[in-house]
Amino acid sequence: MNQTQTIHTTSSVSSTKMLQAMVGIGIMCALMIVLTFEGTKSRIAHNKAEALEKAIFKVIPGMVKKRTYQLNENSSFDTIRSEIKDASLVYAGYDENDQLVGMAIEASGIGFADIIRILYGYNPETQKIVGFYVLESKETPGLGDKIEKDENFLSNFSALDVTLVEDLSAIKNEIIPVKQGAKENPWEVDGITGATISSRSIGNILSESTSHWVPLIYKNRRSFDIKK
Amino acid sequence: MKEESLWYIFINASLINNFVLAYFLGICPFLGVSGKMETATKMGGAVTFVMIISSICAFGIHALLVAINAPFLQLISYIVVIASTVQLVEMFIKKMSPTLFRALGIFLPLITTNCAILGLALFQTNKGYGFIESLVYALGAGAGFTLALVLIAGLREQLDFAEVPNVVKGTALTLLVAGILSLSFMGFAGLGS
Amino acid sequence: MSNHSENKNSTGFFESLKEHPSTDEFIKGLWRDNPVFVQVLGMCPVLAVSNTAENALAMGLATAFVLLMSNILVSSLRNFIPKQVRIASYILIIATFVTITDYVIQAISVDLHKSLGAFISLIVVNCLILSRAEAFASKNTIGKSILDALGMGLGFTFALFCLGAVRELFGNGSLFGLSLFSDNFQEWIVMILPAGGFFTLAIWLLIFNAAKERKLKT
Amino acid sequence: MGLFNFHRDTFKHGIHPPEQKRETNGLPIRQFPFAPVIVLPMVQHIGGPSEIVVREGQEVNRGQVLAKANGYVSVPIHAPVSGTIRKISNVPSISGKMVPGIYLEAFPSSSQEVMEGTPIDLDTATPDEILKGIQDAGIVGLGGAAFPTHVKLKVPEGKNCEILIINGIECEPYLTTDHRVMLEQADDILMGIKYLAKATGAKQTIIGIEANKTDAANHLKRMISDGDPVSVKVVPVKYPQGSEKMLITSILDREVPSGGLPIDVNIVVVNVATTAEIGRLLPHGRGIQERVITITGPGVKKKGNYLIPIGTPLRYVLEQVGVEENISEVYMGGPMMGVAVSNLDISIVKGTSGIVVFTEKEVKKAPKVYPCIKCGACVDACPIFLNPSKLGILAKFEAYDSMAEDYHLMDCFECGSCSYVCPSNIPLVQYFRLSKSIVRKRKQVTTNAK
Amino acid sequence: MLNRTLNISTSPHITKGISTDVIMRNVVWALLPVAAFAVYAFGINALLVLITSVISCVLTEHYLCKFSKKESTITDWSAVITGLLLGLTLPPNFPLWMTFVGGVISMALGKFVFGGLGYNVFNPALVGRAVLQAAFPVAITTWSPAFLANRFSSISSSTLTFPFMEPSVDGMSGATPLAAFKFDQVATDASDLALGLISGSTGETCSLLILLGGIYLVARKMMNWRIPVSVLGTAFVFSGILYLVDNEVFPSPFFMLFSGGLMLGAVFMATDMVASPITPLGVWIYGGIIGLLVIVIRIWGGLPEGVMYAILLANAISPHIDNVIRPRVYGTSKSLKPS
Ligand SMILES: Cc1cc2nc3c(=O)[nH]c(=O)nc-3n(C[C@H](O)[C@@H](O)[C@H](O)COP(=O)(O)O)c2cc1C
Ligand SMILES: Cc1cc2nc3c(=O)[nH]c(=O)nc-3n(C[C@H](O)[C@H](O)[C@H](O)COP(=O)(O)O)c2cc1C
Ligand SMILES: Cc1cc2nc3c(=O)[nH]c(=O)nc-3n(C[C@H](O)[C@H](O)[C@H](O)COP(=O)(O)O)c2cc1C
Ligand SMILES: Cc1cc2nc3c(=O)[nH]c(=O)nc-3n(C[C@H](O)[C@H](O)[C@H](O)CO)c2cc1C
Ligand code: SF4
Ligand code: SF4
Ligand code: SF4
Ligand code: SF4
Ligand code: FES
Repeated sequence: MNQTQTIHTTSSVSSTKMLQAMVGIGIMCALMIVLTFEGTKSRIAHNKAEALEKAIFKVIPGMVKKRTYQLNENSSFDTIRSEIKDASLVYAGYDENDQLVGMAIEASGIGFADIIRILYGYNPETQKIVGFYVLESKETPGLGDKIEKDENFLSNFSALDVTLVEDLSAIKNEIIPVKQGAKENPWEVDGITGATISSRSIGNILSESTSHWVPLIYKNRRSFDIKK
Repeated sequence: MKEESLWYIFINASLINNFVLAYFLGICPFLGVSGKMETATKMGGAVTFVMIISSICAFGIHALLVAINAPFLQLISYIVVIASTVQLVEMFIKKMSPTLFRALGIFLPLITTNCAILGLALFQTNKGYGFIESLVYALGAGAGFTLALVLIAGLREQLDFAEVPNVVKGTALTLLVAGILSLSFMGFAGLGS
Repeated sequence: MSNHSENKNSTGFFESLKEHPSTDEFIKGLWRDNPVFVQVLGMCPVLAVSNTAENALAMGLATAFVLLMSNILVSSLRNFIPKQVRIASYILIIATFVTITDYVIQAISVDLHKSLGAFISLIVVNCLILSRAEAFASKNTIGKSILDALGMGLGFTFALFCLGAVRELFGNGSLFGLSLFSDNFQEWIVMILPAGGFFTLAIWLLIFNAAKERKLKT
Repeated sequence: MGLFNFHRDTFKHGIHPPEQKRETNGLPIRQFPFAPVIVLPMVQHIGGPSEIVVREGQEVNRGQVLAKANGYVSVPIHAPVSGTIRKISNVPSISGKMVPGIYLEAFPSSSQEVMEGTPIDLDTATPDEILKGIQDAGIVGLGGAAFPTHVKLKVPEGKNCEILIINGIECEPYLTTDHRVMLEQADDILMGIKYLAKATGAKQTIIGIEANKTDAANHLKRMISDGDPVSVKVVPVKYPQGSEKMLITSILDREVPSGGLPIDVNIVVVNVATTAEIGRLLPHGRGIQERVITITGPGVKKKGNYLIPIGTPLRYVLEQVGVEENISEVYMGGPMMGVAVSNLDISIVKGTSGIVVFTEKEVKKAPKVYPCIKCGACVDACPIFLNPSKLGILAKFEAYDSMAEDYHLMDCFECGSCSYVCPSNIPLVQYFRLSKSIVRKRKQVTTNAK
Repeated sequence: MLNRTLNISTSPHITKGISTDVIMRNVVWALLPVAAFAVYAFGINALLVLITSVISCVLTEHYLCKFSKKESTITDWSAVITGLLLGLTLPPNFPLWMTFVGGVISMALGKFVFGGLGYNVFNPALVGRAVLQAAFPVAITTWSPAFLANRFSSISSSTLTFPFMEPSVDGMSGATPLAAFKFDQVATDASDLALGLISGSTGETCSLLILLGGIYLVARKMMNWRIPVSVLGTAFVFSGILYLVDNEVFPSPFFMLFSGGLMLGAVFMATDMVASPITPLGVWIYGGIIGLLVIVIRIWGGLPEGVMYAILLANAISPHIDNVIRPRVYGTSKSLKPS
């Protein structure tokens, strides 16, 4: 690794030759990269979209079609088409009859090993969380990663209550995590023994995210309707 | 959506997900210079320093690449820009502070294209950190790298005077110690949650 | 390289291969000069993505591919690149192939790309590739460089596989995702954790050391 | 030493080995018979060997000079008995080497009158004359080191001796020599102090005594006449209280600088027996012929404190006092710092302060040596605050340079406290002696090379 | 008599007479009451776990010595301590095969690779436990309550799990006081803790017996009293300050002191002199670091308990402590600068 010396001991003799070589190689490399990029672009975009779609399908049961919305400054939502990565996106899911069946929202928070990123589905009609999917986590395999696989844990999210209070400003009962087997109310998340920390993190992430998004979405629920 | 606090970014990069002990980045210098305390400390300083530089570079390059919509140049421009910036800074230090140069200088060429440095740049981009967050992340990663290096160096210096069985001597012993240290660092998991 | 043929009485299969200089370029990387177990190069990916056999194999092949391509290019351009800028050009060439590999893997499978993470990009700085470019390809013919790259690349892949297989076997009770034991098998989670990477590599090195010591004694 | 440190009259660290002085500290000093043949090695002190001035067959009188000082750092040797020089040849010494020496056959029934030389008059003699007198008397440190006393007393240019410390500590287990000297030769001691004070110019003298010899302390206190600048200081019982560095710290709370001497903190330390000898010999201009030695230990039948002529063969001494069936080791000196002898044909020398004989019962059969478990007992024992554990490990791995440069090896004065406490039975002092000699040799090689 | 050949040895010719194997044996005696109480509280399962771990440690040490062609070192008793302590840090119905694996790891990875007795840089028993905890996190946090009625008559099925198989959960499991506090904010009575009327690892339940063992060893000067005092003191003071700041959120310092493995760790494991600093001041710092880390991990970390990690981390720091903290050598104005 001695490029330091080599770069600085430039001898004047061959500086044009050096330039030629570098430019030549640079152009060749750029060419190869751009070719590959163009060649794989559509395939990669397709793969990614499919992955996202798959995740959204998982959290909104019964949906066949999605649309992406962005939160604007005046706390309402605009449709967008190009997929930019942004924290203010939500996805609306519709059934065959273009009826809104749920919203998919991304959220993240601190888990046992690192940040956990999740996607969850919210149905404004029933005012319930209807689905849950882990986008990214580094929790311990076989332990913390039960949050992705444990049937009992995942069943928490088929109908988790997030009903709003009368004036629609906040959730009536915020989601709280409890330890395994202690779930008594529809807004509680039943934990996983042996992965208490990870499962609690999920509860907390949901609780935090829903108190932000649910009132906003509920208030604007009409704006997601597909005008026929 | 809750932002990660700067504090958590630092703890996470230095202790919970230590670059050496949890991400396996920078293993080569780690195995190479962790035999002596003195070199370990200097190497740690040099790595932290280069990490901060590369974090700044990466932040700038990323913004630029997003602007001109050329993500495919990311890797090439990271490595080229980081390597040349470090070299410029090295020349600058050589002029400005010969003592500092003597302390860190010999390590700089070794680490400019090291995976911990590039890894930091890539991770911070993946995580979408802002400028301040990136800096804190680099600082944490550097501190964690230095901590791991210095801890191992102390242990290895002590083990120079131990009746280590022949088959274990060398890299294997360092890896075993690193493994135990990696287990010990698991105690920090979840800090800040 | 042929100085190894002085090994007279034991003319086994490998030895007979070694007699042939060009096969030696290939064989040496696999075993005698194995980049991981003997030269201890490119340790980061070895440890980081060897938690399953599949990841290990994918990473190994990706690295071998980059190694092969950059060796070919470096060796064919070796008379064109001036000494002073050779490292810079090597890095440029390697980075190009890594970017290409990165996109190709994304195009093949997003999941695989996700599980290898940033380590694909980090192939750029893999000591192994640069050191082969510098130490071998820049001085040898294309044919030899290809053999060298294949040997080293496969040796690297082999080493990664050795680690990945052991770690997956203990840590998950499976190999390439296929369960090998009964349902009740207790996974040794430590093996998939970072510490397990350190331990497994250390144990492989121990085995190599012990073998070497044994050889010295006889 | 933890958070609370109420140490006053003593140094820090050190050990408390069983004292074992009961059996002899009440026994008065008794004259030992003359051996038929006295063997006098010419190397009894640190410095140049004495130069023999007699020839074979010559008849000598008790007290006559047999060998003269060979240079400044050397002393003469006097005849301990009247007799005939039988042979001048190499004689065995405690180091195991043969050294030049004299075989002197005593006249059977001689009166053993002692020859007188030129007396040194306390009132008229100058300090240099006193020093010369001390040298002529053949006096060396009787505390064990056997360093020529006049050299030590010579205050170097630019330095100044404020305080004279008389070392009556005797912290070695078993030994009671100094104890008896203080009880029975108080006059000589006080006289010696006067000579020493004059020679060094010290304004004040302090006699340091361990708390297990309060009888001696009280006796000396009584004997000191009012107005004399002499005092007695009783310090706690602890090994190695008797080492001059420790004693200076205990009494005056000063520290002798590393690599330095007591005179660097304006102090001179002299052993009580040495002092008594000076007080007794100088007024008569005599030379030293005998010294008090404690012969004790479980292997000895007639334990006691004896006045033994220098040169008496060890075998003769042991025959006279009688030893048990199962003796195993014989030490010249105490059990902490004494040297085990392999050859009973060596003889008593000026530096011999005691003879301790152990039987098989006391000498453990090669105790098992374990690796250092870093228990820290040695660190807590070392009065110099070294890290014997680390030094021991470094010695084991032959890292001598690191021992000297990073861990102050050369400051170790081989007191043995660390070995005494080590549960792993690591021969630490032995390691350090060896390492020190290697370091010295290496240094010599490098200076020679320059 | 005087014709005997004399022995020669180097000075000093007398020694204090407490040798390393005596110290080790006494540590075993001091641990026995703790082990006995564990058996009384948890019954036959605990007994099996303890026996297995001791046998596994001793056998491993013996065979490793044999393998490396050295004289067997099991006679120094240190392997027995490691075995006992490892057993005492495991849950009472921990599968025996895992216990055995833990013992092998303790001795091989924790001790042998470093060169055996005296050279290990980490506490061997805790290395074993750390690997077990990372390998089998579920099994090692499955606790059975103390004083079950049938504890002397029935062996738990998880104890007898077939090697390499997953233990079945018997349905009876108790939360440890620390877990109960951390996740459910339920504090356990400090006197119950001190007397051991709780569930937890085999050896961590009766703090009083542990303290007694420690006092015995300190009185016999076989243990450095500064370590337990500094560990417990720091933990007490630090958690006491937090408790004063907000006694709703933070548990009482007494709860902290008597719960989990802190007592056993402070008295028997942090005190392993091999992996701790050697100077008195160094030892105070070492103990302080352990105390602080324990509280930090317990309160702000993800895990309910952190004694093991705190001790291992402090072990890793102790060469540095020894390097920096060097007593001023007699007669020098300052100690040599640490290299
Ligand atoms: C000396 C000692 C150290 C221990 N160290 C740890 C530790 O670092 N981490 C841990 O989870 N458990 C440790 N344990 C076991 C815990 O104390 C355990 O019993 C505790 O109550 C945690 O249980 P939980 O993880 O189910 O909450 C240790 C036990 C002992 C005796
Ligand atoms: C190696 C290891 C990995 C762990 N990984 C996780 C994890 O990913 N998620 C988690 O919640 N807890 C994890 N833990 C924490 C423990 O299992 C912890 O004791 C548990 O979460 C407490 O839950 P319990 O009260 O149900 O026993 C891990 C512990 C260890 C030792
Ligand atoms: C470890 C050690 C212990 C000593 N103990 C005594 C002692 O007990 N009595 C004594 O007079 N000198 C003892 N000495 C010697 C003294 O340091 C000092 O040299 C002596 O008192 C000087 O007097 P001298 O030259 O008249 O012998 C000891 C030395 C060492 C190194
Ligand atoms: C006070 C004391 C505490 C000890 N604690 C431990 C311990 O926690 N773990 C252990 O494996 N050995 C312990 N030992 C035994 C011994 O020191 C240990 O096996 C060595 O670390 C092996 O080199 C202890 C010994 C003593 C005297
Ligand atoms: S090159 Fe790094 S990423 Fe690749 S292996 Fe080596 S250090 Fe890492
Ligand atoms: S590439 Fe550089 S840092 Fe990496 S192993 Fe080779 S020489 Fe060392
Ligand atoms: S012999 Fe040396 S190291 Fe040992 S206690 Fe005495 S002075 Fe200290
Ligand atoms: S006394 Fe012995 S075992 Fe203890 S630390 Fe010192 S040398 Fe090591
Ligand atoms: S492989 Fe070389 S530093 Fe990572």
